[in-house]
Amino acid sequence: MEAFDFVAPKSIEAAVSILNENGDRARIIAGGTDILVMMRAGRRLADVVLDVKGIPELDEMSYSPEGGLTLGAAVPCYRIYQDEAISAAYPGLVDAASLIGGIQIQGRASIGGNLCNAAPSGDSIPAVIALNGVCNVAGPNGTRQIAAEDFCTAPGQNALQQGEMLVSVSFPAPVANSGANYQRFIPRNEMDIAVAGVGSSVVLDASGENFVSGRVALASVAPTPVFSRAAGDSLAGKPVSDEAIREASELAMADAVPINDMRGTIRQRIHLIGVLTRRTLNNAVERARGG
Amino acid sequence: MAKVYIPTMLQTLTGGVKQIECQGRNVRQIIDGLEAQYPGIKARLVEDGEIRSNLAVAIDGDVARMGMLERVGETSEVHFVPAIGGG
Amino acid sequence: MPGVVHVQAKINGEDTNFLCEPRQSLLEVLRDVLGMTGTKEGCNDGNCGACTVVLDGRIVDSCLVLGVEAQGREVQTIEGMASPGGLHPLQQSFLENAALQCGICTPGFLLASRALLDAEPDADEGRIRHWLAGNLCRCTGYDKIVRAVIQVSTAPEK
Amino acid sequence: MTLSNQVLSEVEYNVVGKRPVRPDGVDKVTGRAQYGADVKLTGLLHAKVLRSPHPHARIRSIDTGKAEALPGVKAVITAKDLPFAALSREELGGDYNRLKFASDHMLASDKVLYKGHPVAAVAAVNAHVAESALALIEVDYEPLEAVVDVRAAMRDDAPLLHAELRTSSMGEIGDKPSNVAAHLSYEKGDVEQGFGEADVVVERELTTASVHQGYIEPHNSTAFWNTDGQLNLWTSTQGAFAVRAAVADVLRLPVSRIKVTPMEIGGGFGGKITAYLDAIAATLSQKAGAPVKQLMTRAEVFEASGPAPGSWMKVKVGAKNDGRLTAVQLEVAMDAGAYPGSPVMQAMTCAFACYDVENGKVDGYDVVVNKPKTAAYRAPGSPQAAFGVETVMDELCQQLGLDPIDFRLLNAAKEGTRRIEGPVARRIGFVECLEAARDHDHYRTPPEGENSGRGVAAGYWMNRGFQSSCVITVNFDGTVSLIMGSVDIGGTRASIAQQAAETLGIAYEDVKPMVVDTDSIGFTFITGGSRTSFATGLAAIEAAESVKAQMVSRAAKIWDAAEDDVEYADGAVRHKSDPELRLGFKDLARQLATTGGTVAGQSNVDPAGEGNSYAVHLADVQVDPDTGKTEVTRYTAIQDAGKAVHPSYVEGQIQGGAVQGIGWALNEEYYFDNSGRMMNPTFLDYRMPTSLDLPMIDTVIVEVANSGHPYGVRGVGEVPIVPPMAAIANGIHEATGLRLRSLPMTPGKILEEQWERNGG
Repeated sequence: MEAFDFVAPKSIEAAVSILNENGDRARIIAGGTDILVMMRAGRRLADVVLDVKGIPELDEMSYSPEGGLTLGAAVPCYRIYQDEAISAAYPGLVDAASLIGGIQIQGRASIGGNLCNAAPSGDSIPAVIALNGVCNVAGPNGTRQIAAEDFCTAPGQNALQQGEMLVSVSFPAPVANSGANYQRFIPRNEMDIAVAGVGSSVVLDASGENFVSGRVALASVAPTPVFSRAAGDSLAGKPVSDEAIREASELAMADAVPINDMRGTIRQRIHLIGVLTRRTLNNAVERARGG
Repeated sequence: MAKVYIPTMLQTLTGGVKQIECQGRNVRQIIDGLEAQYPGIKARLVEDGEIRSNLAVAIDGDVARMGMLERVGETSEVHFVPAIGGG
Repeated sequence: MPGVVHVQAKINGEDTNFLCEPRQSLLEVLRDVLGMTGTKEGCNDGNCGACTVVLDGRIVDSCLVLGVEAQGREVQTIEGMASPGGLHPLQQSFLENAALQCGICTPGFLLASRALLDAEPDADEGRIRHWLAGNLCRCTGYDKIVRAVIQVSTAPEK
Repeated sequence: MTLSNQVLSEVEYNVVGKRPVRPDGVDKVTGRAQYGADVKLTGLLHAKVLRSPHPHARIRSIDTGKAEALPGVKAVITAKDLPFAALSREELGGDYNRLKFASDHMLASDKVLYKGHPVAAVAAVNAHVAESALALIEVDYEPLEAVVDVRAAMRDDAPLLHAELRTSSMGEIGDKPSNVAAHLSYEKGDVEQGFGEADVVVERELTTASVHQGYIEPHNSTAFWNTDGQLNLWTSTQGAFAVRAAVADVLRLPVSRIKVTPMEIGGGFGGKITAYLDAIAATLSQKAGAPVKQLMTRAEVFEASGPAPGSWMKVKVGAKNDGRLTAVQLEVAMDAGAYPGSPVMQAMTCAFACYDVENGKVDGYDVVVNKPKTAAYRAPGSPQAAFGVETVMDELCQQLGLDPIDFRLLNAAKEGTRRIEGPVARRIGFVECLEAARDHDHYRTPPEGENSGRGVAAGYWMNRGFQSSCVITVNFDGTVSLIMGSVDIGGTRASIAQQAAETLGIAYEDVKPMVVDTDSIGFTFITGGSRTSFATGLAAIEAAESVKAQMVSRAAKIWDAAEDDVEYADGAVRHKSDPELRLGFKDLARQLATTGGTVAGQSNVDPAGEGNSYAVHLADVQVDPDTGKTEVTRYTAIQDAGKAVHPSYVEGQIQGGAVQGIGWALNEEYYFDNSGRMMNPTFLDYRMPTSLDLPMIDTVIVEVANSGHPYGVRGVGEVPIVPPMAAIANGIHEATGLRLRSLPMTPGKILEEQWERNGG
């Protein structure tokens, strides 16, 4: 790895100023589980590395049943699933947080880092999209919000502009009769990259028998994680049924535009999107019903 | 006399004979005996004075430790087998 | 050219000062700067767990931590696992259960196992297998490692 | 001991067969054991290797000027710095090809033959500077078409790796250059006639992918030249003497000028026999005048150390309706990687060694391709062959409606069975293994769950002897030092110390085993081939016998008795006729100082009489029909160990080998892009099993004593990797009805097979 300077700014302003000065020669380290691997392989270069874990807003996790969840961009995965209230409110997020890497990786890796890294296979991103996550961004011109589904723009690229950084991700408070689930397919049972992944969330009516709305997002089947709006929208107003879920899964499959590579083929991946959409929707429905 | 098994690939040199009795107290003498009966066979088994690197000689099932110098008993079976290493 | 940084950290309970380049990983610092070679490198990209250490109470892959990130923090390594009075029960159990062959993954497994049992003393086989999935072992097939951890766990099934 | 690990013992000993704590254990659980990467020397430089990005290319030129000028760089070398470059073709004569291959394997001279092939190396003040220097080396390549598939490489129009390589057919050399380095053939009986007599014949083609041994410790080497011209190497190897020989060969040095110290080794499985780094580190050290340490990265381990070969096979078996085999045939081609030397001959020898069949024929081809040169991997060659043979046998059983264990019992190799390549089996334990499998609770309980199935497969490894040396010295406190040259990978310090203790009749704890460097012990072959507990064990036994004889002599001196009147029994020396005269080992040891000094026993062995290993594995699998993913839900491995010296470590060998086989079966493979570049050189994408992918691996150790060893020891380390792939394939068939004929049996492949069966 080439030499670089290390700074640990204590405020967003300080961090933004360093980022603005150095452009893409400044790199942020939160959990480090992706950036250090990429820098070692020469796929990212940096003159200066910023450790943002000391910035209070990035290290903070706050939740209230009314206001929802704000997750600092550098909060490591384990803190999410160790928090009982958050685990109970966002099991769909916990699904993703508890399967990224192994326990060691979860001790460092963050949802914010996963988003910024913008890998097509990023496990937490479909979960965040399905949960209506919003990215809170700070930059030289102040702050702005970006919907999670708009955050990743290409493999390894995100919507952040020069000098901008991801501060946190906000999730609306879970509404009544809602549920979410993330599942991925990997050949092993752990420590693997998704061949395909699906995050789904649903809102049911009070009877638990009808869909009010749904959101479906996909991993590893396009240059970025995909928000399959059609799949989620197709559920609205329909009774909960295998038929409705099958139709949604077909729409999700239609939104998948994968490639053949060492991790899977086009046909396999589209097929798996169908399987996983069905499985995650069924699981989300079960959770929405309090199961 | 030792009983020598001719490898399939060398049976063209022996006119299809698969087994012969051969006199010799060690592998070298056995191979010389073979060569006397079937000229050309020695060159196929031996390189630079030793058994070819991908071959071994088995005497009664044991791979010869001493190569050309390995003792051959009066009634031994002699095979030319693949040389094997392990992992 | 960027220079070296002075870092203060607590390592195995001892206040420790060291100098390192920002690009040096915690793994490099432990092994090359501090001479603590009990922490092993297997892949240098967070996929084998051989370099597992405990950072502020959490197990991490030290190859994916910068040495400078240890500033003001607490690091525990295999060198601190046994006490002057003797081996940790997990170390003893690994020995008695033949849970190591080549031994290169052993420090990582021991630290990960201790972290698990510290947090969940009654972890069962399923939990142990899940927790240790970030540590690769190629010699044992995990059977004896999992058994060694079960033996120290207070889980009812043994 | 739980029932999940059974030992079916025939003979009990005092120390052999017990489960003591290993001597090196405390160092390994406390992090104090010194592995190769842990070596520290004053003024140590760090080396990095520049490797080819191309799978096949001609090197037009290499310019190292800028790298040499980088501050902190102390030496840069290319193939021109190796002695081969200075030797003329005439000087080398018939040795030309062999030495060119050996030298070019270390550092490529005119061509690179695989992605990762070393082309230059740098020593610098630290690894980061060395790495920066690599980027400054300018290599002008002329890329050439590459071939990585073994069958494609055999075609007449395939790109040729070596202009001078011709096929050797048992000494007959082909008339034109070829990627086929060798063709071998063995035959027994008359296969045409045998197939003619068969009621059922099954013939199938199968393939397997390249896989890696996957040891967790990357290769490493540290070199230092003393000013007197003595080269010191500290390295991670399965054989210090093998490293010494390889370095002497490439650097044209007498072996006496090289001392190799084998450090603790973090796994090998056959992959740490080849010396990849030592000659480079030595050459850099010589040029820089300072010690040089070199460590491989994980990617380098995958791309530039030896995987096990990919293979293609055609298997044909015929049987009568009653299940009796009439003929068997195998054609197998294995990729050797960039230079000749695949284990295809082992594959040929092992393929049908489980079966007693009158008519058989095996043909094998050793083929070079643009991959790293293959290295040994646990029972090299046998697992691929077993995948082919044991799945086809399963299909035969299915067609005949026979139970797979009954079928194998009917046809089992046993004492007196003549193998296809000729030799006759001595006392072997295959039938006993089959019977233990048949009677096991696992086999008598149906597999659990939906979409599940059970597979059975058998395996064979011949085991090996080869040379070993041991020295036992008696300390005055009655302990003994056991000095050996066999590197300890999986607990052999313990198993050899147990044999010494058993022979001397003393406590295991009183034996202090140590592994030493090449200057401190006689030649000892590698730790590999399942030979160490057998052959080095024999050396320890012989050294112990020598100690016993000397102890008898000392006691005779003390008692002023004739040596013939004194005997050694149960760890003591006693007078045969005077019961008053008895000295325990420790008591006598205390008197050695005053009776002529210490006693030492030394022995060198090169034993025959290795006992062959057989194994039978039972695998229960569950296949998710939606995703094609296979879970192994229950697994039992049954194996004849002859005598399990340390049953825990025998179980460990069995479990570890079985799990490597499970990885090979389901997910592990070298994945190449269209141009022949490996795409997955990380533990993330080269998917070895994790703890979460496996059940407990139950074992049954069968003990059918090997007559070639005093305690009946056979080797145990290799054969456990042989049956798993076929056992799992057969289980997948029972679960899904699909016959997978290509390894690995990934979820994607299972889905494809399902789609094909269901009409696309």
